[in-house]
Amino acid sequence: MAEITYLEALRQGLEEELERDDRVFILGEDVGEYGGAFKVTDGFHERFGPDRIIDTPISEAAIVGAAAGAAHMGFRPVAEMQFIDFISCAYDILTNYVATARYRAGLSTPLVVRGPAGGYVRGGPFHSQMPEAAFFHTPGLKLVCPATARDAKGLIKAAIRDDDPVIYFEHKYLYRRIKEDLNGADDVTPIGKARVAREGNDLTIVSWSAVFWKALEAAGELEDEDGAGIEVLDLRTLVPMDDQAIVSSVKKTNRLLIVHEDTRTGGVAGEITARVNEQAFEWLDAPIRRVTAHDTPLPYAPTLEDYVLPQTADIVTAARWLLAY
Amino acid sequence: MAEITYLEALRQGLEEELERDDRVFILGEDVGEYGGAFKVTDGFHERFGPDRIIDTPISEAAIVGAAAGAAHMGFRPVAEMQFIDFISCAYDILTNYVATARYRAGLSTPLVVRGPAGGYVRGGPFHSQMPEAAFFHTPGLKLVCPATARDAKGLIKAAIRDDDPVIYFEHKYLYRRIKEDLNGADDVTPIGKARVAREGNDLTIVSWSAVFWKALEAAGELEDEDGAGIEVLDLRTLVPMDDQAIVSSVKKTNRLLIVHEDTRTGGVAGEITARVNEQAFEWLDAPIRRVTAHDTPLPYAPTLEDYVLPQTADIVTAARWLLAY
Amino acid sequence: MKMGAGATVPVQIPGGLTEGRLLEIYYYLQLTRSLEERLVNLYRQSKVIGGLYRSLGQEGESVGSAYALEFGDILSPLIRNLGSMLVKGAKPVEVLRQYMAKANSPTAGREMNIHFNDLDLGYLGQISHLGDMVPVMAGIALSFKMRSEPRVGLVYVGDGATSTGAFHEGMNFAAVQKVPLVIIVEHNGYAYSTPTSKQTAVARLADKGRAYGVPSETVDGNHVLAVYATTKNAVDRARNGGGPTLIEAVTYRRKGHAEHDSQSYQSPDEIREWESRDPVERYVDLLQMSGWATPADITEIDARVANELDQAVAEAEEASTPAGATALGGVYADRTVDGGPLWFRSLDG
Amino acid sequence: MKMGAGATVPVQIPGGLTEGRLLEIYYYLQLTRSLEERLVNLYRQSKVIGGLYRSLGQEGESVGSAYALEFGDILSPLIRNLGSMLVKGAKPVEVLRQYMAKANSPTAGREMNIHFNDLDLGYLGQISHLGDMVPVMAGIALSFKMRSEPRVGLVYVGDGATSTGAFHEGMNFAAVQKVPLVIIVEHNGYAYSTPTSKQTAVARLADKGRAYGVPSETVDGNHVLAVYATTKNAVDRARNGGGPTLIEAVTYRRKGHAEHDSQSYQSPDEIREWESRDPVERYVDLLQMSGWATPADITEIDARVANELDQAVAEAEEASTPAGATALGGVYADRTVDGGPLWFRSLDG
Ligand SMILES: Cc1ncc(C[n+]2csc(CCOP(=O)(O)OP(=O)(O)O)c2C)c(N)n1
Ligand SMILES: Cc1ncc(C[n+]2csc(CCOP(=O)(O)OP(=O)(O)O)c2C)c(N)n1
Ligand SMILES: [Mg+2]
Ligand SMILES: [Mg+2]
Repeated sequence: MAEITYLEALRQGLEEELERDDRVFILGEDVGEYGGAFKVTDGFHERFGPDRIIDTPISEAAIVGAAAGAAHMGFRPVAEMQFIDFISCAYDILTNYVATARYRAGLSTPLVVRGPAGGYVRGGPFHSQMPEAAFFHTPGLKLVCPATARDAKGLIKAAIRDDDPVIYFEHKYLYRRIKEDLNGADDVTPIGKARVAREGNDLTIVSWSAVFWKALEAAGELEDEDGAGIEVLDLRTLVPMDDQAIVSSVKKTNRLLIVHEDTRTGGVAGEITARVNEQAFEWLDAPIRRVTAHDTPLPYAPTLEDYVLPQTADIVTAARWLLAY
Repeated sequence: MAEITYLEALRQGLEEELERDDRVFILGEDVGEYGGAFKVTDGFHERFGPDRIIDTPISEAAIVGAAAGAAHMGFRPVAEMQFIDFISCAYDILTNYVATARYRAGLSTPLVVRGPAGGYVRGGPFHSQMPEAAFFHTPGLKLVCPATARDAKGLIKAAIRDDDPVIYFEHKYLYRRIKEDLNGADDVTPIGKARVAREGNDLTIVSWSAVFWKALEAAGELEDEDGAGIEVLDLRTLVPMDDQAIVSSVKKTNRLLIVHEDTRTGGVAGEITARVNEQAFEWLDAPIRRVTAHDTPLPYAPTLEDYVLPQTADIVTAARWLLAY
Repeated sequence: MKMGAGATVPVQIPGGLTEGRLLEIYYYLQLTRSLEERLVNLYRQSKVIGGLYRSLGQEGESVGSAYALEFGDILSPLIRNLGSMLVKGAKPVEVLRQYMAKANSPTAGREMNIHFNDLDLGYLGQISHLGDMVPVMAGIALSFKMRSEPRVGLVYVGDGATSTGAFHEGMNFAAVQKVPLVIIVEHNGYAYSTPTSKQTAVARLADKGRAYGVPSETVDGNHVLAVYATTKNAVDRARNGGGPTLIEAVTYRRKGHAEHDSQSYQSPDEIREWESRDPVERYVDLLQMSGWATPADITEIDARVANELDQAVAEAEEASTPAGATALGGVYADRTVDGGPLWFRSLDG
Repeated sequence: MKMGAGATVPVQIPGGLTEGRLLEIYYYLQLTRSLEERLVNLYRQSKVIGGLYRSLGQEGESVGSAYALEFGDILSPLIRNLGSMLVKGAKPVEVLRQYMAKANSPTAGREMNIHFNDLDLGYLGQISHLGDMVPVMAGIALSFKMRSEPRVGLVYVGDGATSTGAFHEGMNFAAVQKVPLVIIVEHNGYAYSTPTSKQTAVARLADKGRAYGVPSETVDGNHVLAVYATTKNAVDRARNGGGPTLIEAVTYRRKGHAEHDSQSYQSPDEIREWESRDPVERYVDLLQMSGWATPADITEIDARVANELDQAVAEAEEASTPAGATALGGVYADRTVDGGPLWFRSLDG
């Protein structure tokens, strides 16, 4: 079997689910004949026809709302946001209608909203967002954010098969930059389980999505240069969060660094800090620290973007600070 | 001077600013002749005329967008959301257009978005929200949440005079339930400064808005029954956050309880926990704990709502746990 | 056919309806109005939790439009479409329990008033955020189309709600996808206190449909059978693949936005004028004048309604309030994901 | 008046324009087209950061409409309204610097391409989220009305963007408030790959305006002077208190959505057909046929444009990239609120 990219893995996952389950359909802007702005649905239109691969008007609220209606009726729609930044236009309907449907009315709403997220691609403030925190805060939604090609496939499958609404943040920086041989497996990555990507005893780094790779790189550097054993967790799912994996790692290493791409204030790292503090306070030998983006919109010039977003060197610096604490 | 309610204090603040500065105007649904769903703008239409008190269609995005446009041109609009729950319909334009305007384009956008927030009023899932976390996470916005009549007036004035966009969360439970004699003062409450509402040495409780009063009540009970000295902080402003006030109190009491009305996961307490952990880790004698709403939409039946939302007894319980730690 | 007292010649019954169905329509009109009156009583006794929203004067439009649907069709009501839900099979006792936030209400105390659903019977629960139900119903109608089922969706929108972005996106989506959806725009003169003239610069809300290439018409919303016939046409067209239709039902909100609203902005003259066009009274007159019903028929139905409501109120009142801890669960399909009570609730106070 | 070579009779200049202004319009058309061509070169040399969005074939509509505004009026351009910004006084060197993300670009490297503004000159910077500029421009126009200033706002919207909720809410708000706003709907056939037939069920986007009670018309977007005249009428009406007008400018996007787009969904025949209606060539023909310009006039302007752009490109290329730390600051008016570099940046690596 050959290595496939993160994007191809996602594409395969979608394709296999469309194949497997005729309740699955895709809707979004330019997803049909054109195959999507990033070609994630390339060829689907020919293969599955215009009834299952639906080009929509530029109406994110209607895309999500219509997906919800169809989901109530037993379908399993996958709604593409051309860039995940535009999910903000569906914020009302996602947080108020979709997220609450089961709780308030016993309605089943198995849908997936997915789209290219994240920076490091010189996309400027409106094509680089990682808008995880706003939805992270909304009970009723699940959030997944694959970092590997295997999980790109495994989590889209899990998301589609899940009986609840799932937001799937695919990182566009990773689309064609990482590859993996999946051996053609039909593996589903369970939602809610973190992965210990690297073991170590001196410090835990919790991360997800694109910056996970930077954390891993930093861990390698720290091992090589400092002889430090860094345990790196790929969270994979933000909601539900795998508290147990984080806490048991922290109980082993006694030090925690959280790395996320999103801005700092109100970011997911705050919640992780609170949970670890609640569940493993006595095991902490140093303050929990975080490496995040600065609290600004994401600027466009490479030098500026690189400054605002967390880099491998930042993780190394922060980790050294914690190791020396 | 007579005591006035929280609502009347807010009303006075608005009125005085309308009077003082002809760049100030109000727009929103039913704010004109009708005086607003909660009568906050009662009488303004007659007094300031339909050009400055503008009834709008049911279009939260247009209300905020139009306010932004007028703000660019030197006005200082105050946009009312009939219930703050409907701010979600303006989420895109607030977080993407308004919040970034200065950073990306050097545009000044001095506007206020305000509206009745919060629960304890049997309003059900869509008339009880305290949607602070989503905006808390957006650089470029300021967030204020008065707990007292004095601050209801002082913070609306500060918000209107501020050169940046401010979201003003007024708690509808407090509207007519609390009163204070303001001695007719024209006091402006500075944005970004917390208030030590009660001093103590054994535990710090950080809170804001309606639950601040529950925290205060709990503190009284703990003093009376346990002889414990509880320091209670009214945060007043969420962005910018008064880290210093929180940290210096924690350095004195060595124990921190955060109480907020909003749901737990991804709530503001996470960020506070992270900041205190970063800035006062060595001073902590117990894990930082939080008393928040459960992670559900807010149900409507009194018994259910009371169960989901934090109550004074919960704060007492949590505080005792921390004091005994 | 029994001869109405005041009728001279029996008139042909319109729209393929039978006399029995005409009386059934009256039953629903009366049930709607009377149920709301019971609710007013309960509200005054503080037994209703939260607000009470009346549809007085609009019952004709709710009942007439819903009556044009078949079993299997799904409608999405708004706060003033109690009548539509009753036609679709919602039970008065459920409505009463909802308003009183009882444990055995359809949402077990989680949601308010008529915010509840039964997709088997054919109504979807609304949320408060106006406009949002339009795209959701477009999706439900899309699912009918995708499965080639001969089913139709119907969504209600107030004059005020036509100003929302969600209305626009949902309408346009439905039009482009040509889904079987009927949109009833209830032009009742006000959105809370805001008159239509401050809501939109068009006089006829049917004009809204033109922007979407959707056939649109205006109907007298206080003429039950006209609403029925117009909706029936639209429903038939939708069922036959003709896509959406927008119907502007012109009516009037004779009560305030909610019971607590003083209605200061509505002139007594205006209200009185519309009182004279009351849809229920007009319908009774029509039934009798056309010889489709006798006064005895009417009295009989009134008695039946009163009787049913006596029972429903008694049943609803005796139900218990939900236990606090039942607030948890059901956020996710898998309850283990929800999380149980927070830590401070599991400590001994 | 110099006689054009091919002209037989001099024709009356329309719309109160003078010969000088006609030539100025040509200057802006040529400047727009040539600037984009320079950008294509820079893009191929990887000197442009991110995508490049062309307005080839649409310059007439951008320039013609913007030219109908006065000093003091404000427009909000979209990605294909480079021409409108140039008319309003944006400098090519600024555009080039923006595209190359230079330190001395109008946004100092923070925002992309033509996302920048100068409210004194009269253009407001767009954000990417389509539709959002409509309510914002409604607010700017509202401010003109509130201050009784004789100023007008103009906002561009693509065929695709008419589907957004923000467009709807902004249009309706502007109509009800009767603010001095002109809305140009650029009907260029596609929204990215999506043809108008999948965007909306109406054939004429002018129909969109009817839903708001806003006078609407359709104009040939490739006929510069027709666009000018139609816009001028609308601008005059707005300035005189007549409220908003929606103008559908029918045109065609001859390039892909962006330079990287293969345009596979546009047929070569279609593109060729529209090439034959190129707005710049048509305008040159008109100028010469009507005797308003000589070939020499045209050549002179072309040379001037080339010369100006040579200089602008050289100037832009030599500018430096912004220093990383300049990414901070300016989130709030008071810099102390922003916070400085995060802690890990102040440690020694
Ligand atoms: C998005 C949104 N904004 C504001 C409100 C508050 N609100 C509730 S009902 C109402 C008026 C609705 O008027 P209309 O649509 O005409 O319906 P009617 O009450 O007349 O039946 C308003 C403004 C809301 N529910 N949703
Ligand atoms: C709300 C939103 N959704 C999606 C996009 C992504 N997007 C950028 S341009 C575009 C097509 C725009 O088409 P149109 O409005 O016709 O303008 P044109 O490109 O033809 O000038 C899309 C879908 C966006 N910018 N904003
Ligand atoms: Mg109404
Ligand atoms: Mg277009």
